[in-house]
Amino acid sequence: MMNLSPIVASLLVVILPFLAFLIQAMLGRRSQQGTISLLAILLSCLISATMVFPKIWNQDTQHQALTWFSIGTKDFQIGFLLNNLTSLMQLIVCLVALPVHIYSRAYMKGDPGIHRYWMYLSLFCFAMLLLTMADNLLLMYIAWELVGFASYLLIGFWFHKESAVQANKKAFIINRIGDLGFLLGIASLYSIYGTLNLVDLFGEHGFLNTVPPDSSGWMTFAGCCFFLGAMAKSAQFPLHVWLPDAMEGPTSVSSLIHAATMVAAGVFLLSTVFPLFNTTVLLIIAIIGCITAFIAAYFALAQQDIKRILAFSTISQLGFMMVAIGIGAWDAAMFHLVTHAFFKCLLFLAAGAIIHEMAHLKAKHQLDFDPQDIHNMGGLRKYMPKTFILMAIASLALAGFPLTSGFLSKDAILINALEWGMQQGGLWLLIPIALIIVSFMTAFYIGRLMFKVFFGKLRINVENPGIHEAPGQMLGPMVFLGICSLFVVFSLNPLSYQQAFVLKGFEFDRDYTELHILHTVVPLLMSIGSILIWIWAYRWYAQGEAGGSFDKLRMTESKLRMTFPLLQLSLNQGYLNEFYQKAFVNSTVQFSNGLYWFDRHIIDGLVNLAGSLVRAISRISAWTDRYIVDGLVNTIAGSTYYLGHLLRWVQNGRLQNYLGFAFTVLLIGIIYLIFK
Amino acid sequence: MITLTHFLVVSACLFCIGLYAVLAKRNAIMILVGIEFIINAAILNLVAFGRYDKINYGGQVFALFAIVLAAAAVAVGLAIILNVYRKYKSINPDNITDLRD
Amino acid sequence: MELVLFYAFAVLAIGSALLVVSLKNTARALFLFFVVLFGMAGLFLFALADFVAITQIMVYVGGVLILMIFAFMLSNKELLADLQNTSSRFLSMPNWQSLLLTLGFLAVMIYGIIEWQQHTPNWITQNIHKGQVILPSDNNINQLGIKFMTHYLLPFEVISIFLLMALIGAAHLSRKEDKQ
Amino acid sequence: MGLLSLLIFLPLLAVLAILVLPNRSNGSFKYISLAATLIQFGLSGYLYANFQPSESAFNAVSAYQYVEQMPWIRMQLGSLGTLEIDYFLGVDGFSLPLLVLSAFVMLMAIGASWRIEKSKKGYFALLMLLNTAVMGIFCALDFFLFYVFYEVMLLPLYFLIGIWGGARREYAAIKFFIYTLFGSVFMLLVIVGLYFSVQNPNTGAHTFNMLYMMDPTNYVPGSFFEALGNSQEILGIPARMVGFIVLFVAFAIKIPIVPLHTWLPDAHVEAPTPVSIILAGILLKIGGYGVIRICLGIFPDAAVDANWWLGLIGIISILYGAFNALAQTDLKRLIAYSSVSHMGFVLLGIASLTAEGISGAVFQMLSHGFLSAALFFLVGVLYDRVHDRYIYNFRGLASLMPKYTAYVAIAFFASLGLPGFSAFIGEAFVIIGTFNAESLSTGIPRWMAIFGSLGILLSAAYFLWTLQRMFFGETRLKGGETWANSLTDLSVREQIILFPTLALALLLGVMPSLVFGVLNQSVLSLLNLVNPYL
Repeated sequence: MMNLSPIVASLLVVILPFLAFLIQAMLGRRSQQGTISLLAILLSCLISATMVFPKIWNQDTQHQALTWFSIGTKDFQIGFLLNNLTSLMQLIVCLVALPVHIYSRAYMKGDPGIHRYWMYLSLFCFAMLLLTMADNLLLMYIAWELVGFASYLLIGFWFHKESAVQANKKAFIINRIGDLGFLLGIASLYSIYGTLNLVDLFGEHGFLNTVPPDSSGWMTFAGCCFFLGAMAKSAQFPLHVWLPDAMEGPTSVSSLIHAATMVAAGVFLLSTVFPLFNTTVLLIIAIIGCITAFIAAYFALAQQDIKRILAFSTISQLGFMMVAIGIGAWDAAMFHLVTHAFFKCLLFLAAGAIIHEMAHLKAKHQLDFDPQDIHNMGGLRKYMPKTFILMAIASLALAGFPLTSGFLSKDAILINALEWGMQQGGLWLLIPIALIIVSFMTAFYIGRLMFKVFFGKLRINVENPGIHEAPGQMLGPMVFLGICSLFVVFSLNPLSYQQAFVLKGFEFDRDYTELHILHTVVPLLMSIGSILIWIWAYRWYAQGEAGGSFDKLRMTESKLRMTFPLLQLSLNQGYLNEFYQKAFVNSTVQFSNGLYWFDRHIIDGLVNLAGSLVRAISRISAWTDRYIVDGLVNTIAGSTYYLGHLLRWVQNGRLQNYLGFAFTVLLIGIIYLIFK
Repeated sequence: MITLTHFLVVSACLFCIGLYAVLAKRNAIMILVGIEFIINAAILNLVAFGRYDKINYGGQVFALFAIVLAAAAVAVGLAIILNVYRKYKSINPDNITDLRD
Repeated sequence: MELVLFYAFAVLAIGSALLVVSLKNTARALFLFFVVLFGMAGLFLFALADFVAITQIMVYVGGVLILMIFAFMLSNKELLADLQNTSSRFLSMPNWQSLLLTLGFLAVMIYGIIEWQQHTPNWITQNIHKGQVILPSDNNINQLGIKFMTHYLLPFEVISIFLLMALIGAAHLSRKEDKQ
Repeated sequence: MGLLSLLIFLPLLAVLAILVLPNRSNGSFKYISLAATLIQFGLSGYLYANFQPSESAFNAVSAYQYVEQMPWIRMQLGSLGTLEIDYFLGVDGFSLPLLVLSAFVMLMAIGASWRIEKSKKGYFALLMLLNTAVMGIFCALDFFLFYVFYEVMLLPLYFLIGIWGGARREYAAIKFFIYTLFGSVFMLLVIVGLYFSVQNPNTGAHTFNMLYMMDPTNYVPGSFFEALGNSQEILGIPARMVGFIVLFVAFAIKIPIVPLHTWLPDAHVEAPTPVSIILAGILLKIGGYGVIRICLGIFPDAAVDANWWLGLIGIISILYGAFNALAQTDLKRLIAYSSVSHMGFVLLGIASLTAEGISGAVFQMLSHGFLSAALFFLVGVLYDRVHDRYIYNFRGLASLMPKYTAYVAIAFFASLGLPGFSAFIGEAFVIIGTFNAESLSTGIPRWMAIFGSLGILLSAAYFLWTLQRMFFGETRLKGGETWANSLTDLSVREQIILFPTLALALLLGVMPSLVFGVLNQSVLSLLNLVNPYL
């Protein structure tokens, strides 16, 4: 193969999906197979894996930039920065996007708008890859918004579905809040340091703290702004509400954008600008992350929609990553990001396959049920064994079982958090403890999902349900992701996360001391706890009273909810949507209506009042004018008029009269001359 | 002895009659006739004064010119009257008031 | 005798002219106009302008009057009206404004003539002294011819062109318009 | 005759041609206008391509290019000295991009008036007259000449709205006219005041030359607007501040700012589509241009004192316009209010007195010129088809008119500041510049940037709401089948107009250096003029 420099290669990596986007946009309906997009991402993937990542990872950092434009005396550049962080992120995006593309070919087959699907997907890949490699914050912001835009398009892909367009509107607007944060963060950095270039700010390696930690209020502000950006994109509490709704998009999209890549961009951003954060900001990040992890896990407990469970689990895991950043272990966050990308993507793809089959079942028997509701499933293990195995691997990874990648990364975060908490002491220990609880909750809800979907028996009572294994085109990518969810990909030692190559790439000095004891206790505790919870969940859902028929299950669940209002709260996502609707949306709408009323009636009213006032004054003056001033004038004018009328009679068009007048005047003139 | 004054008085009378015709007649042809009277009055003056200019014969020469002019004027005037008649079916100047405001 | 004849001609001319303007019937008035012109020609003779008198009769009587009568007849509606008018009043009522104006002019002119009599222009007295006045014995026609061809050649040519133009113009004006 | 004169008076030739041609050939008027404007656009493009940024001071003639200067009116006024009015044209980095924008928007407007039926002769003649006036405004460097063009512009607009407008056109036209006249009459007073305060250093005569007005040394000592050590006051306000405020109000009405904006929604709603395009695309920019060139150029000292208030007004306009847009049910009115909001960014950027802010403001003007013109055109497309603009009467248009929806979506997203489109660069740099103002201590606090950025959020809200409400979902129309039949997708002509517009917005968003390259030196020299007073 050709030997391209990593910069040129990554330029290709970025450009190829963009070209695919352009070509697909031009071809429109003529290209439905998505071959172009697939080819582009395949090439990108190959280039990234062979020519960028091996040359950059643990080797020289490369940076190249061109002047884009200049304002005043400042130059703004456009360029790529390739270091461990960015090349890793680039590779991950490619590696996740490729299976999703292949999967989509089968999953989206026959959709009337599929040409748009491929177009949007390529656009997303382009923007996401650009985001990973941008060397300055402005370019990053551009890519940041573009991924949001692509996500908007893909959530609203089925635009005639009212819920989908509501969801994409919500997603974009909430992301906009984050974008504003990002923008203000950029503005503060610009006004503090006078540059937006990451190399100028942080040095070539991107994670050296070359910037003197400035603890002034504006640094805190800048940090909070960046975190706000990450909060919206990575769905952190309280801006997480868009992500569950975003599940209205095609499942393949959810797997790529709303599980693996885009939502992780916030974590990536925070890792990139990590040196900027002072302790205040870091604490805020940790606290928010912890709350998010907990609340999302809690909401996931009672959800009935398979995709929503996964969505909340994504939010929860993102919260984990945020905590890792907040405690300063951003390497662990990145590690978890990478592992999570694979297994969460796999979970979604598998869920997609299940939904696909359920939808088939629904269409075939013309039944009316929600194909995404886990209450309608059950016993699918028999029909879809391969999917079951793959999903089980992913679930175990999510729950943090040994031998999976999730075990490594989750332990990394938990152990770091515990070490940090012990260092800080006091109430701060609540954060690692909360994380441990969340881990158990994670194990529970994913276990619930697995057992409800795959065990027991199908709750839709039909003869010969006709559910079968997903086709190879869907299964293949899932197998690939399943392999990537195992420990071997990241570390040869299945039990020690410190051996993971990802973490080795990001070595830096921590602020807290390492406690060796934790490295053995925590994994052990977590594994045992998770297994116990799974057994309990299995007994409860697969064998116990909840394992029965659909009606029975529904009854039990509703009875449960009646007895435990907390469950009701969980199902309704804490009524946060309703609260936002009332508190923000409605009040904004009412405020704007009020303002419009103000505009119409007060401001415009004032203008019109001024107009009427002037008219009233002019009416008075017109009256004065007509009857007083004009009276006088009219007298004069009237007399002039009659005089004029008299003269007008002269102009009667009779030539003889004219002549007569001429002669009269002549005569008078002569007489005057005579008598002078 | 016929003095210059005699001629002048006669021509003044004729001029005034012509003027009256021009001003008062309700027939375009009669107006033309009035104009002829005025011209004739002028010719009479020319001729009368011409007696005292033997060197140039100015009076008589210009009298002749004036006759020619009068003839031309009549020709053109009549042509105009004919056209007016064609257009308005009348040669009464009172009926032709296009110049009115 | 000379003076009597002069007065006779003057009365003839002025009287006829008065009649011309007073008559209601245009046809008659036009014939009376002929009489006025005759009278005027006579008066020209008294001013020793025999050639002018001849021309007057030839041009006016032979040309102008005929033209006028033709024109009058062509405007046949007026002719009818005039023929009908014969039965009513013979003389038209004078228009008082015009009459007043005219009399005013007459008064002014008579006044002017009287004023003028007091001081005769210099050139007249000079010419009388030098004897350069036209005498009844002079050969006027001969002299006129010479003057036309020498001293007044340019005005003569101009006036002929002008006459030509006027005639062409008259012919053009009076032609029948094409119906579109 | 220089190129700028040609640029200005070419449409006037078209006016003559249109007036001379008989009504019979009224089909040719649009071609004449199109040809004139096309040439104009080409010419302005040529000027743009050959522009060489110069580092001269803002008030030096050498900072301007394609300069044409010749005496226009020289009159001895007895004891008042010579009246010196020049025909003085020239362009710099501020006016040149706007010149190109105007020519382009004019092209769009002519394209949009392709199907005008009512009294074509008058319509196109007025349009071309407006074209002349607009070009003149951007080129004039003599204040008197500027004012002449400024007033000439009013007349055709008044008639275009008042005759070819919608149901309440007379009301809207008169409102527009009186509003603008209100500002410009006071402007005239200041112009006269400036005239008597400024002397041409070469001839000693009073002058209307703007460049002389920008140089404090040219002011007559003791005169009303004396630049150095002025102690004149009106009602306790320094004289130069009064001059600044009056000029600012005159231009602010055009921008428009809250609370002087109420003419805009009415004028936009009632005006025919092409006039809306011109109003939004060019007219509003005259306000911003005037503030930069005249308010800042001639009264930099007052501008420095007043910029806090300017920024506040900018913020209020941004938020107020955005909230009002959120409450609209008429699509055109929504876009009109969004214009108020977007033009607030211009004012905020100018008030920041930073290179980033002012560049961002000018960029935002350009971007808004293209995008709002495109938006109004798109509304016009819908209105042409069913004569309705009420948002609630439409739903699910995407299935009926996919191309139209695509264009609308692109235009909406471009307007709400999606990166890659020009509005993003404008808004982002206004925010960055405003934020940066505190570190340069120009007197604009950072919270203004924060509040300003809320406008970006709100713009997303109202545009997305409209998109969702009108275009997505199941197709449901108020007019039922008849509407569905008449709602045909975009015609070729409409696409020919829309595509370049959005392409330009995209191009400027991707390559902002196209504008910044021309603009940058001018911004720097303007800041050099202002900075001594900070």
